[in-house]
Amino acid sequence: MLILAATCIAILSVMILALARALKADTVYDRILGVNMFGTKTVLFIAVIGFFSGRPDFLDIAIVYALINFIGMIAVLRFFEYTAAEEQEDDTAKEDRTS
Amino acid sequence: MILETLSIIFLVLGAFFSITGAIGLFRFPDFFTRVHAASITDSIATLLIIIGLILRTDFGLIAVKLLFILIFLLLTSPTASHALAKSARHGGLLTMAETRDDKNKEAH
Amino acid sequence: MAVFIDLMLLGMLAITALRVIFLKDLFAVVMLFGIYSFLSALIFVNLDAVDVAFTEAAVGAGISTVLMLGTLALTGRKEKTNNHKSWLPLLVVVATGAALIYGTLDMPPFGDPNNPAQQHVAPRYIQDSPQEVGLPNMVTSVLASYRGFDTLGETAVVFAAAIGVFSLLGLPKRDRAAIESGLKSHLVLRVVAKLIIPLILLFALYVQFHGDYGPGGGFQAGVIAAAAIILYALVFGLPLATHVLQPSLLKVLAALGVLIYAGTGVVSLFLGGNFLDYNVLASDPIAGQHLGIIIIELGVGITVFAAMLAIFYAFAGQAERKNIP
Amino acid sequence: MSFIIDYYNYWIVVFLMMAGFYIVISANNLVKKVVGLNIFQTSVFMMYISIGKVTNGSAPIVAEGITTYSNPLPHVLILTAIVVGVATTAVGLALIVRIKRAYGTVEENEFKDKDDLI
Repeated sequence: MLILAATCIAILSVMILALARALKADTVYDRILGVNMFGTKTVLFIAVIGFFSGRPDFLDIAIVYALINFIGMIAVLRFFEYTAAEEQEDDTAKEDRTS
Repeated sequence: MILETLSIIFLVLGAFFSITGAIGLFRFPDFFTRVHAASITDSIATLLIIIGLILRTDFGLIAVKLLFILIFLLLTSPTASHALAKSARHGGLLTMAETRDDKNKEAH
Repeated sequence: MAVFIDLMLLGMLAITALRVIFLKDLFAVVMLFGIYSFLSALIFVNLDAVDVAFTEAAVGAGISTVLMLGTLALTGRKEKTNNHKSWLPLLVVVATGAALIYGTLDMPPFGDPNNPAQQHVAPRYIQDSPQEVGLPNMVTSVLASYRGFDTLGETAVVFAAAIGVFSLLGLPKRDRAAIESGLKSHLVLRVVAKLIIPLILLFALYVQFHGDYGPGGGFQAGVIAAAAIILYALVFGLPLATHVLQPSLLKVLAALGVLIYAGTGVVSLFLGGNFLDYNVLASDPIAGQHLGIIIIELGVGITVFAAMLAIFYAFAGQAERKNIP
Repeated sequence: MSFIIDYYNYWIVVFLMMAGFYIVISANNLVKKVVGLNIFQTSVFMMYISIGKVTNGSAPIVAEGITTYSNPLPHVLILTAIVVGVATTAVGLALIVRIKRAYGTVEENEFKDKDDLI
């Protein structure tokens, strides 16, 4: 029991560090990395907390978390590829104007 | 009893690797090194913690679900990290060494 | 320990909310909102609301984030100005917050089993529903049987919202398969997505039909199945996805789900019971309840799946149209 | 001390509610307003779920050896509210997309100016 509590606290502190990275990010990519890690640690947290509270049959929630986290990441990447083209157009437009 | 001890060992190792990865994520100097640090928590820490939990079940439906989570996480999170690093690279983000080189060139 | 975890999670939630206020990059705001949803789902797990956590994780964190990113792709990433300099909003908020906190002081203590909320109808649900309805998951019993009217209304609202989004944005046409889109350069991602999408659909079916015994049900299953197709559309491009599941089919499916639900009610009227009284559906009341709940959960699942996917199609169709020069 | 343990949950929920409210009234960008509205909404959900929690209770799914369950009624109300919430959010976002198409901007003050021109 004690070991499960300790693991819970360890994962919780990892989540806090990941959240800190997502809040205070140098680049957008850092932020996404923080969010992704936060998501995967949440999956583990739910799994461990299920065992800790004595009802481990709620692992379905952890599966949903893993899945949605992945889809969220893909949506973000897609958004990037989409807006990156636009920003490049903006940049070339600016260069045209300056030249 | 053996299972219990094994489970404790796996969980402790898993927690240790998670924390080292997280410290790396927080302290490393640039994005690519941080991806490198985050990947340790994605792979080995997940593996160890979930195996530690599987050893605590009676190897029924719950163990199967845990195995499903494990496979899913091992497939998706390295893929996500890879795709992210790739799109950062394509988006023009430089590694620390490269930025230093650029600055040196400008100085010359 | 539960209190400690609760406090930590609520603290993280508060910090995230504070950060959202001051960020001007809307993309970062949406990312943090994703974290916010995940955290609130964790709090729901910690407060024993597993079904709610399930829904919040799938709907709040998944579909909302995807839709908000779709909107940002169409409207731009930066917030230009805001009223943080002016004092009036802050004053209003502080005054309202103070009034609300003063109000909480009269509330019964958190978690006390003798609270009024725990006295009225809840004991009946907890004690009698396993015998009356015959399902271990009380949330499903209450959702589908005791409060079946309410859920019918909610399903109709989801359907109406989907109709609203169609009429505002329009659905993409099927025959524009000529435009290649999707994440073409990410080979690893494409392979892994191909492996995972069937697993997600399988999991959605499990959630749909296991909802009587564990957390899950029609709402969650519909969203998860829609998420699988959304993943397909994100990785392989909208034209291919519309080729697999046509937008016109989704319109029919969204209506069909509500029809199945309401039709079950009408059938029970014809069999001599009240509207949505499942006891008359089979010779044995418990078997009738089982049958009724499975059918209406299926109706809910179909409507939610079709509505969520159609809403995504509408947004993605707009984004693709904007991309054509 | 027990006073704080009894009420801290409500207080933090009120704080979150006010953070969402502040975003709604102070932000100028419509997408950010929708995010604020969602934060507000989630905090209301949390309020409901906190009311249904029973100390030492367990999730309301029957299992052997468990006697106290938390109240299932708030869970049902909130479960459907979440799905309806995202459906209405989708309608709001669709309206924002149309506003962008009509006015070329989603900043509140800018399209108010354009309204005056027409």
